[in-house]
Amino acid sequence: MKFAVLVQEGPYHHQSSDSAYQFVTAAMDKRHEIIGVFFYHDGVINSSKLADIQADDRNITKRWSEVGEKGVDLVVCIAAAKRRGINDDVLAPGFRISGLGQLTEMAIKSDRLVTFGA
Amino acid sequence: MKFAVLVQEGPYHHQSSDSAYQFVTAAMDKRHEIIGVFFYHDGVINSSKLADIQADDRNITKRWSEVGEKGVDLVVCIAAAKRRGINDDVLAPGFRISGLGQLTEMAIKSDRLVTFGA
Amino acid sequence: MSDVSKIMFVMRKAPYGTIYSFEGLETVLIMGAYEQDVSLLFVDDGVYSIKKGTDTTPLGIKNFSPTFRVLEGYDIEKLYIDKESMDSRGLTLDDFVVEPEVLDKEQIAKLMEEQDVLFPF
Amino acid sequence: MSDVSKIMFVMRKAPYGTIYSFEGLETVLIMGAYEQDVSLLFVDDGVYSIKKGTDTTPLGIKNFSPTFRVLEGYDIEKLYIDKESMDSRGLTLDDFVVEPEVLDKEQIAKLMEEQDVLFPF
Amino acid sequence: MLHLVNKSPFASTSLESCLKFATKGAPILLFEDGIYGAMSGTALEAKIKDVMKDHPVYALKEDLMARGIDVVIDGVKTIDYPGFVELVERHKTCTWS
Amino acid sequence: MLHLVNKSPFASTSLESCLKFATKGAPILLFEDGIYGAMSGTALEAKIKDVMKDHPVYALKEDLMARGIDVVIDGVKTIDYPGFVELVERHKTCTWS
Repeated sequence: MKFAVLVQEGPYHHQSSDSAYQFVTAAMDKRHEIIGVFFYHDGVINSSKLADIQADDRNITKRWSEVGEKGVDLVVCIAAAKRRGINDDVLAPGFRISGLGQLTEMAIKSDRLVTFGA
Repeated sequence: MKFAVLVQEGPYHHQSSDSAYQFVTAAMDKRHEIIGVFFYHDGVINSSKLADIQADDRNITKRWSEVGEKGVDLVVCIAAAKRRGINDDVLAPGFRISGLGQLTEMAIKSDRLVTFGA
Repeated sequence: MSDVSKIMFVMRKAPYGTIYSFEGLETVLIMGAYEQDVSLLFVDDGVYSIKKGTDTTPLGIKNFSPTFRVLEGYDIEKLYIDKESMDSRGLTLDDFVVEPEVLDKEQIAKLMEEQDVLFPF
Repeated sequence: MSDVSKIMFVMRKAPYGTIYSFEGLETVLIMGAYEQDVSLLFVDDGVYSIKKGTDTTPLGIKNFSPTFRVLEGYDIEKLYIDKESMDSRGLTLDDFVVEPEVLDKEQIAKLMEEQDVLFPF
Repeated sequence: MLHLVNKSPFASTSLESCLKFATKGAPILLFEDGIYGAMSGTALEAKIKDVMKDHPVYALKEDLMARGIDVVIDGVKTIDYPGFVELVERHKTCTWS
Repeated sequence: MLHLVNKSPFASTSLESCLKFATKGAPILLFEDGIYGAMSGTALEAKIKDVMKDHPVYALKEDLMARGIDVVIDGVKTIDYPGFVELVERHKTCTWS
């Protein structure tokens, strides 16, 4: 099936991004197509390559970049990103900044859209 | 009196930072000494100079920088900052990154410590 | 699935205390341009999003509640509100900047089941 | 005010779902070095922070609950827990990685009033 | 001790927790989404009136205005940010968020 | 419709809202801090047992493990992330956060 995922919260602060990641990887293992992950609200902070994570913790941004490497579209909402100091200069590999139209497309084209938020 | 303030949430996403700002400026108008504002958890995101705010909205980071210009110590927790991609390169004027020892000092030296969180 | 998706925005959070309601509205305005079957449901503290008489001047925060009025211009005319959420908060239709259709929980449950996508804000 | 401040950490949030509990613990560990009168109070969902048997391996999240055990080594020996919060969650002292003193709400209210600073996490 | 409550009592149990541990006579300030507890005519009005037998209850004016709440429960004192500061001058604070 | 609840029922009214609007037979998945509702022996056990008369209730195994919850209420089904995905294959979702 075609899955899309909406992430509404920032990394580490809330578990939402962790849960979304676990869900996405489990769905990919089951050969579902992930047509996109949309990062909204504080979710945009997941895309910052400036995050400097201790070796004994998971690196949330890097995990998402690895998902992106497998061909999943990681879309960061531009309006939400601007408010939180996220721009192209700080974007980790695999993420792209775009508009809410992309979320609309995901809503229309997916069989399932799952929201992870707080 | 000597006031200290702890901000636990990021800008725009929660009102905590707005409330802390309103409280701090009202306290300064009453001639209280603000010995420091400590930004913890997602509160560290308040310090990013990369935030790009529309003209019809308040600029939260700039407001804090103005408070800093008046001599108030704006301290960003280093451990929390690293997790959220905040470092010296993106720090707006008036903020400094330091450790939780600074929060301890504020707790000890202030007459009142007020927490704004979510 | 038909060419048109049924997309419902479930506004559940109070405005101003957190940004969900405001950024949710931004999403609604964009989706309005895509000619889908878009509706808005106000439940729980989300009913406060359309409260009349908001004045955010002293806080310097953007007053977006009146913006819900423009939805009609975006061809988003399906606005619903949960009766129990209104009642328990002492609110009536006169309190709102728009005039949503008042539904009970059974009607809302049914409406939600009919959607292709639900966006909670 | 005496040279030593009475500082109480009020742990109110569940662990892992949000970071407050973990970053709160980081603060406690730092403040332990400042020779103040530091105490920890577990109330509401904060009581889950010291639940035994946590295993975060499948999630890849840092398992910090056992870290509460090191507090004693930091000279932080005043740990309190709200009886009602434990009881309503079906938890007993056997469920925890540390052994806080069990207090009722009147005792907690009194203790809170005696503090110079309260940090909620 | 001044108790600060910033969560909607319809969405969160923060006010409940605050009430459990607030000593008799301790003031409670409702602000941000907490001010919905101060609104007149809600299902919580009787409860808040009960609370006022033991505690002075304040609601922050700026937050009431931002949310379009004109009428507060009889007995709830509306204060602005300078009033908030004055309360903090007189009391240490505890935040229930 | 699969209902997703990730907030602690002791801190938030999200589960209440979900129950209000979930049609009979609709499954409910408790995850993140939502799993505290699935724990056996709490003050909410009777309520959850009532819920199970109308809804299948699932709890996410990885979140139970992370929080050290070994024993869930009789009738609550423990599933892992692959099981979560299978539920989503069968149902559209509604998130109550």
